[in-house]
Formats: sequence, C-alpha cells, structure tokens
Amino acid sequence: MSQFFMSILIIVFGGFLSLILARQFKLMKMVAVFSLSAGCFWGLFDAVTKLMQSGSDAASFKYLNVFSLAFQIDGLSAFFLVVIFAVCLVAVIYSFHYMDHSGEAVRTAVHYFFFSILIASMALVVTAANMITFMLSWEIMSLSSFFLVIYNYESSENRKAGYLYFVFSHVGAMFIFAAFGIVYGYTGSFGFGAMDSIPETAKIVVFIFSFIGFGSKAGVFPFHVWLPHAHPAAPSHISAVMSGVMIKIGIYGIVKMYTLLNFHTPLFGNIVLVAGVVSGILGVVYALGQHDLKRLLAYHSVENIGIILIGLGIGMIGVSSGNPLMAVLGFSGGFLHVLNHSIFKSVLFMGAGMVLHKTGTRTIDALGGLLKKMKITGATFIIGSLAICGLPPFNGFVSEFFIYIGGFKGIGLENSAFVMSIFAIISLAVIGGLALACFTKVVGVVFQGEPRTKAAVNVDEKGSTMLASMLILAGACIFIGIFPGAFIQMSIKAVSALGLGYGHVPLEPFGQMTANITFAAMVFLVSLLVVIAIRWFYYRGKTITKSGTWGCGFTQPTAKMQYTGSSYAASILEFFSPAAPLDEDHPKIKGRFPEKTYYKSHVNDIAELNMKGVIVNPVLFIFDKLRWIQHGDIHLYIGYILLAIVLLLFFI
Amino acid sequence: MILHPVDTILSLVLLSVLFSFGSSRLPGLIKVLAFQGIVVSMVPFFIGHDMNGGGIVFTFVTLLIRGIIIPMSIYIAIKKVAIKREVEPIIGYHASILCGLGLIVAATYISRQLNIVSISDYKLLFPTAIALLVAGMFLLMARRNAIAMVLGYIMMENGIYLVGTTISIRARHIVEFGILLDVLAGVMIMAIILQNIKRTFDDVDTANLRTLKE
Amino acid sequence: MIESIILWLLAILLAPFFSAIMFKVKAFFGGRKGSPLLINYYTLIKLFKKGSVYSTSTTAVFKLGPIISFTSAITVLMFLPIAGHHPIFSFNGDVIFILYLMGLGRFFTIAAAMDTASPFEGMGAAREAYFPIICEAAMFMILIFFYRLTGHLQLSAYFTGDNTIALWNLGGAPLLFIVISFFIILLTENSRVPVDDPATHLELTMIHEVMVLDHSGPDLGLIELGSFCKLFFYSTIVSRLILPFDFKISAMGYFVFVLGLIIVYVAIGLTESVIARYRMDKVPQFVLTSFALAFFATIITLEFI
Amino acid sequence: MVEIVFLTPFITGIIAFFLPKAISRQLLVATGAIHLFLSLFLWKNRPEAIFKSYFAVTPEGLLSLLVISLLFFLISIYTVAYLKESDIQKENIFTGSMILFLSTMTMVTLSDHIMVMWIAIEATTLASAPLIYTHRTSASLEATWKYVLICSVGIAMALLGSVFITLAMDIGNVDAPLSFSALTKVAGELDPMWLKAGFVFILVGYGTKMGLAPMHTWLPDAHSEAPSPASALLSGVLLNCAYLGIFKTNKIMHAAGLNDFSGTILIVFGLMSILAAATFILKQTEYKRMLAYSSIENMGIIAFGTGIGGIGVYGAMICMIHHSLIKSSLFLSSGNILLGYGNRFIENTGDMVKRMPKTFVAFFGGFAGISGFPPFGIFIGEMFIIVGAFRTGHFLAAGIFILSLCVIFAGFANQVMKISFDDFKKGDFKKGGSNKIIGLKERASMVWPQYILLLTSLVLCFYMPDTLYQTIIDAVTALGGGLK
Repeated sequence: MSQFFMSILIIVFGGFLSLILARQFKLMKMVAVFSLSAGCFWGLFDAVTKLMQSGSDAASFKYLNVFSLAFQIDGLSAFFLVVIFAVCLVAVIYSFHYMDHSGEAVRTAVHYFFFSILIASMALVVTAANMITFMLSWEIMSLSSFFLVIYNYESSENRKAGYLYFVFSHVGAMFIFAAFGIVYGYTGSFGFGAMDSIPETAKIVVFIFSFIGFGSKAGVFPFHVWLPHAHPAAPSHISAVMSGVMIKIGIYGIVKMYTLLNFHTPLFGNIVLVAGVVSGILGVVYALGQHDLKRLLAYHSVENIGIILIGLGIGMIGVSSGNPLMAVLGFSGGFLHVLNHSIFKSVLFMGAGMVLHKTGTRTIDALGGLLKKMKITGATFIIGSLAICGLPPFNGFVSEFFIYIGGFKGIGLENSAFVMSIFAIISLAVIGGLALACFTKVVGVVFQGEPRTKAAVNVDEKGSTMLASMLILAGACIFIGIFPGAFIQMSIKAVSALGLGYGHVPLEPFGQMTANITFAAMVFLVSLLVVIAIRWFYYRGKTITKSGTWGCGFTQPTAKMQYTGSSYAASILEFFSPAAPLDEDHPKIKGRFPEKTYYKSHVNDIAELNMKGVIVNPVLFIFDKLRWIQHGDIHLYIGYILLAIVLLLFFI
Repeated sequence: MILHPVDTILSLVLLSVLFSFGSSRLPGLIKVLAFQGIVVSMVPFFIGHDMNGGGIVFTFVTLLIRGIIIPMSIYIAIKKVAIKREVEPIIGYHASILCGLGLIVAATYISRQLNIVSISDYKLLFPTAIALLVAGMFLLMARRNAIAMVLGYIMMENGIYLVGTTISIRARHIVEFGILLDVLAGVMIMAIILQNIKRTFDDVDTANLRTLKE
Repeated sequence: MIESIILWLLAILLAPFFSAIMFKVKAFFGGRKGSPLLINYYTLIKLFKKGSVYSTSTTAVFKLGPIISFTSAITVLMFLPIAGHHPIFSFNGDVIFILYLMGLGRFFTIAAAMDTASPFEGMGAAREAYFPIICEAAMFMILIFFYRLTGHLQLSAYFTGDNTIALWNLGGAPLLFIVISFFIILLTENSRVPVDDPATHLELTMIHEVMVLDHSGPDLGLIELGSFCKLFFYSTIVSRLILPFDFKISAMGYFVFVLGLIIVYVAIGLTESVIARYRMDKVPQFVLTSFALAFFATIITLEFI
Repeated sequence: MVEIVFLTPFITGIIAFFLPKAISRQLLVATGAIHLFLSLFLWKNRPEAIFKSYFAVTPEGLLSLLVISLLFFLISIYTVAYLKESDIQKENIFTGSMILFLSTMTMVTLSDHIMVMWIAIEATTLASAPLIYTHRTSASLEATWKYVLICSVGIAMALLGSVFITLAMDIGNVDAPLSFSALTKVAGELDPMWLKAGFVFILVGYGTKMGLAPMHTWLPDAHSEAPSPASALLSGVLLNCAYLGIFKTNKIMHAAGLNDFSGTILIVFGLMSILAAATFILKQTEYKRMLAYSSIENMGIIAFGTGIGGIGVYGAMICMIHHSLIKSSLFLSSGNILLGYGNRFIENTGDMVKRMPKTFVAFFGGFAGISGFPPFGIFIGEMFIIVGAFRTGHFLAAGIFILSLCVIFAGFANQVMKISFDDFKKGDFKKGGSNKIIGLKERASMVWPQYILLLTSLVLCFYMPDTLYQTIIDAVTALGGGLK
C-alpha cells in the first residue's frame, strides 16, 4: 500500500509545486509534467504487480476521531488503477507541448494542480473501502474535474458545459448518498462489508439509486446529457482523461455495488444490459449527427459505455442464470473494453486535440486533407478509429469478441436470458456497423480529400511529446489487438476479485480464445504481406502518373464540392429520425440567379429535450409560483408567525 | 363575592380592546392603550401572590412606565411632528370590532378547555391575556400606520405581562423585569426607527415600506 | 489440410469464372450472345498488365484500400468449408472474426473512396456504409439461429461434412427463411440488383462501382478479384444450404457443390434480369426483410427445440 | 468569572460610541482579540459562573462561543479594511454596535436561565438593529423596521413559551431553578401539555430569529441591507444563538421523552426552510440576498438534523460550525464584490476571476463548501444528516431533503458562475450599475480573513481536536445524538 500512497503523494506534490512555480512557465511545466508522470508511472508499476500476483492489500487511517479512512486494493481496483495511471501518464506527457500558451502561465499552473488532484482522487475512489472514504474522494474528483472543464471559461458554451456537468455530478452524488443512506439505515455502519446483509427489496432500491448516481457519471443514457457538452470543453488531454478514465470510475461504482450487494437477481443484469443497449445505439447515432469533432468523440464515449454495460449485463445474467462461463466472458469482456476504450479514445481525443491545436477549429466540415500534412496524427487517428469500430486486428475487436461469445453462451439459455442475449448481440452488431459509418465519415472528411477551408491548408504537426504519446497509445491498440493474452488475464483477475465464487473457473478456454485471436490476426497479417508483395511485383517498373480526380465529366471540381460529413450521415440519421429528430435551417432558393445561401442542421438529443421539458421547466414553474410568499408586506409576515403558532397548537 | 375586583378590571381591559379596535385616530388609540396599561399593571395587586415591598415598588414602576411614560411620550411625539392622525386600517373598524368580539369569545372558549389550577378562581384572567395577545397581533396586521402597529405591539406585551405576572408564581419578578426591558428598549428603538421613517418619507404609512421583496 | 489449401486456391482462381456465368444468364435474358465465360480472366490480365494513374488528392490510404479489401476477402475464404471439406483454419467464433474482417475491408474501401475528394465517390461511400449495417444485424440473427441449433460458432460446424444435413434435420422449415434471407444479404453485400446495379452508366446511382472509379491497373484488378471472391464466399454458403447432401465419394460431392454454385449464380443472374433496382430509400426495407426472416425463423425454433 | 467574557465587550462597546474613528477601529480589533483569548481560556478550564442560577458553561454554548469569537476577531480585522474603503457616516456607532452585538451574543451562549437567555436574545436584536441601518438608505430603514418588528413579535412568542414552561413546572409542582440545566434534570415531572405548548412558542419565537420558514421573512432584507461585516456576523453567529435557544429547549423535551413531538416539528420546519430557500435562490438577482437564503437553507438543514436525532444531531452540529465559518467568509467576499462592482445585482457583475482573483478564490471556495463539496466540512455534516435520516426511517423526509438540496445547488451554482466567469456587463444606473473603474485593490486584510475561515473549515474536515470532538459529543448526547 505504501507504494500506492507514495505515488499519490508525488502526484499531488507535483500539483502544488506547479502552483508555487506558476510564474516561471517553462520550469513549472517541466516540474509538473515530470512529477505527475513519475507518480503515474510508479502507481502503474505498483498496480500491475499487484494485479499480476493478485495480492490484496489494505490500509486504514483514523478520521475525525471515530471514523476511519479505509483503503483496499483488490483485483478489481488494481485493474482500474492500471487504466487510470496508464492513460493519465500518457495524457500528462501529451500536455507538455499542448499547453503552450505562456501568456496564461497561472491558468496552466492551476490546470496542472487540478489535474493532479483529479488523478489522485480517481485513484482513491477505486481504492476506497468504506462509504466515507468513497464519497470524499468521489466529490473531490467531481470538483477538480469541474475546474478542468471550465478551463476555457471565456466561451459561454464552455460555461454552460461546466454548469451542466457541475449540476449533474452533484445530483448523481446525491443519489449515491441516498443509496448509501439506505444501506446505513439497515446496517448502521459506514463499512462496505455489511452491505450484503440488508433485505433484498432494499438491495434492489440501493442498486437502482446507485446505478442512477454512477450512471450519471459514466454517461449512461439518459443521464449522459452533460457529457457531450463537458468533454469537448476541456483541453484535449483532459478530454482524453475524462472520456477514457473518469467515466469508467462510474462503471467501477456500478460493478462495486453489484459485488457488495451480492444479490444475483436477473433484474440487475437486465437493467444494466438494457441501459447498455440504449446508450450504445443512441450514443453512436447522435455521434453520427455531430459536426464538432470532439463532441462526436464524446458521444462515442456514451456508445462505448453502452458496450461495456452490455458486457457487464451479460456477465450478471450469466451469474443469475448459474452459467459461470458466460459470466466470466461477459465481465472480462466488459473490463477489457474499459481498458481498450480508455486507450483508443485517448488516441482519438489527442488526435482531435492536435487538429484543434493546429487548425484552430473543431468543425468537421471545415477540415479536410489533413493526412498529407499530419502523417503521424492521421495514421494514429486511423488506427484509433479502426480500434473503436472493433475491427481486427485491433484491441477493440478483442473485447467485443469476448462479449459476443458471452452473449452467444446466453443463446443457449431460456426465456428472458435468451431474449436479452439476442438483444445484446444484435445491438452490438448494429453498434459496430454504425461506428464504422461514423468513423469512415470522420477519417474521410477530416483527414482525406482536399482542405475545405483555409484553416486546414497550412498545418504542421510539431510537438514531439504529443506525437510520442499518440504513437505509444496507437502501438498499444495494435499490440493488444494481436497479443491479448496478458490483458485478458488481467481482466479475468479483476473478475475473480468480484467474489462470485468463480475463482476455480478453468482459464484454458480463455487462453484458447486469445490464442485463436492471435492466430487469426497473424493469418491476416501474413496474407496481407503476401498481397503487398504481389502488388509490388505487378507494379515494378510500371509508369505511375498523377492527375486530378475523375470528376465524372465535370471539369472544374472545387474543394467545396466534396461530400460533407453532414450529407454522409444524412441517410442513416433519417433512418433513426424518431430517436434523433433533426433540426434543419436553410432559406428557400429562388430566382434564376439565387444569392448566397446556407444550410444548418442539428441533431437533437431526445434526453436533452425531455430533460428541459419534463424536469427543468416544471420545477422552475412551481417555484416561480411560490415566489409571492416574500412579497414585502410586513403585515402578512406577522400573519405568518400567527399562522405558524395556530397551526402548531392543533398538534399539542 | 359578587363583584370580584380582578374580574372587574379585566372586563375593563376587554372593553379597551374593543375600543382600540374601533378607534380610528391615533390619539384615541393611545389613550386607550394608556388606560389599558394602567389597568393591566394593577392586576398583580389583587392577585393573592406574595407581595413584598420590592414587588410593590416594582409593580408601581411598571405601572408608571406602561401607563404614563410610554403613551405620553408617543402622544407628545405625534403632537410635535404633525403626523397624519389616521390609523389607515387594512380591515375596517366595524369589521375589526366584530373580529374583536369573536376573538374574545374564542379566547374564553379556549381557556375553558384548559383549566389552570393556580388561577382557577379568576375566570376572566386567562381569556383576557389571550385576547390581548391576539388583539395586539391583530392591530399589527390590520393597521398600516406604523405608530398604530407599535401600539399593537405594546398591547401584545400587555397580554404577555398578564400571563407572566399572574400565571407563574416562581421567577415572576425576572419575568416582569424582562417584559419591562422588552417594552422599554423595544419601543425606544422602534421610536427611533419611526423618527427616521418620518424623516425619510415624511409619513409613517408602512405602504412606503414594501420595496424589499422578490 | 493440403486438400483444403488446394480448394482455397481453386476458389480464388475459379471465382471469376462463376461470375461470368451470371453475365451469361443476363445476356441470355437480354437476348444477346453475351461475353465469353472467361471474360473476367481477360479483364484481370489486362488490368494487371497496366500501370496506374493516381489522383493528386489521394494518400497512402488510397493504395491501401484495394490491398486490404482483397486480403480480407481471401482470408475469409480460408475459414470457409468448400464443398463440405474442412477449411484451412477454423476456431470457435471464427464467424465473428470473418464478419469483422469483412468490415475491415469495407472500412478501407470507403476510406479509399473518400480519399479522392470526389463527391460521387463520397455518395457511394455513404451508401456502402449504410446498407451493410442492416446486413450485419441480419447475419448475426442467422448466427443466433445456427448457434441455437448447433451450439457452435464456427462455419466448419455448419457446412462441413454432414453437419448441414443435421442442420436441416434440426432446423427444418425455418431454415428455408434463412436461405432466403441469406440470399438477400448476398445481393446486398455484393451490390447486385435490386440493391445496386453494377452495369449502370450513371455514377449518381452507383454504390460499389462508383467507389472504385479512380482505381486503375493492378489496384483495380485486386478489387475486382476481391469482389469475385466475396461473391464466391456467399454463394458457397447458399449452395451448401440448398444442396446439403454429403457424399462419401468426393467426386460426387464436388459435382453437387459446383451444381449448387451454378444454381446460385444463375439465380442471381435471373434476379438481375427480371427485377429492376429499387429506389435508394426503398433499399433499407428490402434488407430489413432478410433480418425479419431470420428473426422469425429463430422465434419459431423456440417452439420445438 | 464567566461573566467577564461578555462584560468586557459590553464596556468597550459603550466606550467605543464616544471615541473618534481611528481609535474605535483599533478598539474593535482589540476587543476581538481579548474576547478570543477569554473564550479560549473559558474553553480550556471551564470555570464556574458567579451567578450560578443565571449563567453556566454548557458544551453547546462553548461551541458557539468559540465560533463567535473566532469569527468576530477575523471579521473585525476585515472590518477595519472595509471601513477604509467604504464611506459610512457615524462610524463609531457602527463599531460600538458591533462590539455590543458581540457582548449580547456571548451572553446568549453563556446564559443558562430561561429568562436570561430570552433577555439576551432580545438584546441581540436591539444591538444589531443599528448595524442594519448603517447605510441610512430608505431600503435599509425598511429592512431595520421589519427586522425589529418581526423579531420583537417573534421573541414575544418565545417569552410566552418560557412562561408556559414555568407554568408546566407549577402544574407538575416541581421546585427547581428556572434554568435549562435544572429543568432538564426534572423534565420528567413537568406537565407535558404545557411543556409542549412552551416548546411550540419557543420554537416559533426563536425560529423567527433563527430564520426558519415561514418566519424567515426579515432575514434576506436584513442581510442584504446590512454592511457585509455585519451580515457576516448576523448570518454567521446570530442565527446560531437563536438555534441555541431551541436546542436547549429541545434538550428539556428530550429529557421529558417528548422528542418525537419536537423532532417532527423540527423536521417539518427544516424542510419548509430548505424549500423556501430553493424557491428564492433559483431566480435570485442579488448576490447578498442569495447568500441570505442560503443561510435559511442551512438553518433548515440544522433544524432537520436536530429533528431526526441520532447521528443527524452530530451532523447538525458539524453543519452549524462549518456553516458559520464558510457563510461568514462568503459574506465578507460579497463585501469585496460590492466594493469592486459598486452594486448588488448579479447581472451587473461578472468576470470576477480576472478582475478580483483573490476574492474569486475565497468566494468560489466558499460556494463549494456551502454546497457540500469536500474538502469543506459541511460535506461531512450533510452526509451524516442524510444517512441519519434513513437510519431513523424518515425516508420521505430524506427524499425531499435530497431533492431540494439538488434544486438549491442548481440555482446557486448558476448565479455563482455568472458572477465568477460571465463577461462583465456594466448595468444601467437605475439598477445600480456603475461606470466606475471596476476592480478593487485586494488588500491582504480583505482576503486573508476569508482564507483563514475556509482553511479552518478545511482542516476541521480532516482533523478535529479531541477536545472539540468531545464537546460536540457532550452537546449532542443530551439529545440522544451520537454516532450510533
């Protein structure tokens, strides 16, 4: 445990140092980046070792005289620690060249401070071993991330994003409070241990409350409304951390509650799975409709959270239907997807950050042809896209493969489990297809073709640390995709920490599966090499000429005539229009020589619409109606006193 | 006996309540209050609690302050600064009187319900106290003129004084002292505020004091 | 093993020939003599002899497109039991791998198309990205059906030896729906009429053909060969499904298998000649029917399994 | 011996009226320091009172006493700087009343006799009235008028309640001094009906002073019109004093076994206050009024916690301490904002993070603290109250509590973010918008008091001295509170 705390200390210390050194920009950045990354590295090392030798480790401190701050690292928390530290490490390295506005030295310093706090608090959340510790770290996490979201508070939409995020995280925390409160109501202790002793109906309520609470942090539909606003607002490496890691803490919470409640009703599995399916499909549909690169990626986080939840749901159904293999497959697939998503989503956000940093715009339809100037960025981004689409031989495929197999195990079962499995498999397939459509759009429109505006013309990709971190992560995507063995082991260790009594589940089938994946990937790569060789053979000594694209007879093509992202997605969105109503705005074209016109479109998030209509406005209405109470006339005020007395006298 | 002194006094007090409700002009209201103050402060003499010398002096002082000083000073104040004499009712006089009657009845009814041993032989004592209390609040709520409201407050205090002095045998002096201090200091500070109100709006109509609201 | 590899090579080599049968049928119905059965070989050879012209706006992705789509096509064939023989490779869950490998191929085809900055190719790409979504759903529905019957998740478990017969014995009538829905998927995935008309001359209405407009020479050859292999893959499955008989005398087996293939290709040719292509917004409904059929079949199996 | 603690400021306060500005300012700070020293001494070795029947050192009293004198000391330091910036006529009246206010509040915390307690609380009203009227505007006059009249009426109710309690003694013919401590001992023999009546009246009476809805009506006006240091005192400690009265009475109720009755009433009033606060915070246009309503909210929370009992009472105590610390710091910061932007309206402020960074840190930190974010202590308090509510089976109440907290946070966060981050718009003059060069030279003495207050809250959130903890426990055990 001391190792762990040491790393946390280093990280936080680095944060404080950056505040102290705020005046010397360069020095401050170096110190901050160095200490943060050092701490993350140490923590990562410690976590990996802990996970591998599956050792459980605990520590506890006296707190407020009678309570205690208790920490414990078991397989589950170790797994999440790995995710946290790994991604944060890379993100910190990335930030060194990304945060280069020496004019805003203080702000950068503050950013590093809260970044360090965020990392530390996330690590503490996943190691917390009683309610007080958990809530303490949880709230600190929310607070610090809020400050990171409003880093660019000048733009009003970022402020709106920060506000939304603030409110959502607070409400979510309140739900978790309620869940814990119910538990405390029965057990009378803040410890996690006694949670499985409460009656079953209470367990169901507790689970639902905590699912809402944690889901609102994880960005589960319909509690995801804040996410597509908040993630783009933050600096890109922060977006990477939030999207890649922080929302996973919500997943951790859900799994943790499931473990602690230790109540294996099919209900939980069904809730989680349905939530996952809805978030998955709608997330990617909304992503398709976005015009803002980072917003699009944010919506993909919703989608991937959906996939993770599908995995977990399959796992829970497996547990409730007494089917260990299915359970382990589902859970391990879900966990592995947690890791994978954190990796490729970070690549994508960092690539988007690079694009934003160099072109100064996030609007997809304003870009184009970046691949020629930003080779590494483009390549890594494409790798990330392939991974997020779950295509072999990249890491996204591995986790989805496990979830699929788990789902198919469910096909063998009866009634609800069977239906749920069908549901899961089909939605996974649809999600995969939609994700492919979405990322071909992004890659095609942003990185390929010709620049659509000036912003995309003169660009470069300077900033070695940014490139380095992107390369590292892209490499990880490929490596995990080809050699998933070790990582599956890790996630299975995490599963065995769930205390489902599946410690004895034979690992052979999983080893076999990973071997198969490696093998298949190898087959593909070898044949790829062969084909390349053949192509080279046929091209040797041939004349290669360059010319303009064939305009199908049109001789004056311009960059403006390229297919835009909006039109690319239009037909698919039209298919999903009930769930994703489209607002369009374009003036009628009239006259023989029509003047300049425009077209605006915006895909509405039904959750957001309904939140306004169903919750916010009624509440405001009611409270507005009550405002007359304070209407300034002292006579009535005295009347209130008399009224209070008279009413109370009835109860004596 | 036929005519119990306490009950006689108290009936006078109740009468003063009705008068106060009916009186439309400040001087009249003040006079009524002065009368009420005197009468109320006299009650302790007739109730058979132990009355040592100190107590007597104390009660006299109370009488002085309640009955003479405060009303007099207010009277002089409105004489000096030509304040509108109208009490500006929110609830009209006749309606007020009806309310008064109703509230006296209610008070009697309530005090019938809870019979208090220590004062069981003074039928009117508790009803009057309650009546004064509520009547004071009624004035506070139903008169827009600030001075009238202060007078209402004083009437309320009278009611509490009745309760305090008569009901509680023990620690009665400290109660009296407290009430006295309350009335003195409270009325004093209110008077100061009244002056300022007068200076700022050159009127004591509380209609001016409704700007702070949501 | 050796036999499987030989079969695999044969499949790649013979795929163009079978496609030519399709053209013959269309020509026959068009009242024309039609091109010779070896036409595709001539085209391929011609293409592989040529050099290439690349658009100035393209990048390496453009060159990568044909390679990966072709590779995915032939890799898929490695897992396919041809004529009831064991495939070269097979493992539990290889179906999922295959489907996603095709997805990879599609990704790069689309990327290559987007790379040319041509509005027409973008249009085609958008459609190419759209319709297969539903196809995949249908495919997985069929997989669920097969898994429900066999409890396995690999092609060899469905199409080698007498497994297919067993499939029929287990599945019975619902399997007919599966055959139809699979045929629909075949038409869609290989962009045949009524989803797409490869023979049209108007780029605006194309899907697959427009995406390869800018490819030339060996690249185009790879793409063509790849699409022949893809078509062969689907047709093989259908042919196994319609003629599931397993003959121990393998010559007979091959004959039946080829017969099945020919039937499938002729059927494709027939549809191409008798049905007109759908309007673009009608296509999704058409593909959804295949999903519906598969779903229906699965639900039915719930009854008597 | 004990009496010195409130006699000293009483004397100095009287003196301060007759001193010139400069000296009276120093006297203010000096008094603060002495008072802090004295109360620490009191805390250290709890001495006996001279008038035992009237005054006594009780744990709950000590807690609020310590809070009072710490706050007063820091606020006095701030006040000196504030007075330099702002233009207040009759300044020594202001300082004098401040000190007298301190003395009266101290008296409240130390008084044990029911009547003395009542007198002291009434005295606080009288002493604080001039503070509210400091600015001599018609609005402040109105605020003062409402404050004095409503509070006087309320306090009168409390007096009646006290009388009823004596009546309860007579009927149960109990012979005991009229002090809370004594009554708590003999509570069992008191007549329950009159005890209940007494409690009701006292609750309404002191509740008026404490700002429980629906008797809270004076509070926003007074807090918004008073100069910020005074508002800080009013909201930081005066409310606690009123709460002390209710707390002690509740002790008697508890000893008499009527805690269900009193608890229910407290819960209802607490929830009403929280809802009232939510109503007016949502669309609040003035930041000081917003803070005032937030005080009402927190008083509601405290009442709620006291009502549910168990660990909730402990939580209520924690909330009380931290609310005093944080809210007073917020009011001090609001003073800076007022000086900086020259008006009270949220819409005419903005971009504080750039214009007054130091104040921004204090203000936003205070906001985070008051809305229950760690590392500030209210987080702990609210958590205990929530879990306590579930523990004692008040599920519905807990639900309302949680939801209304969410609503309040939504409103509060919205306003605070406007002040802190929105672009600055110079408002129109009718609404008090100012065209003077915005921004304020943030002297150390105008930000450090807030920082110290927040730091105290922060430290107390992680480490609480055992003596403090023990005192809280002693205070709450009388209400059946505790950590079980």
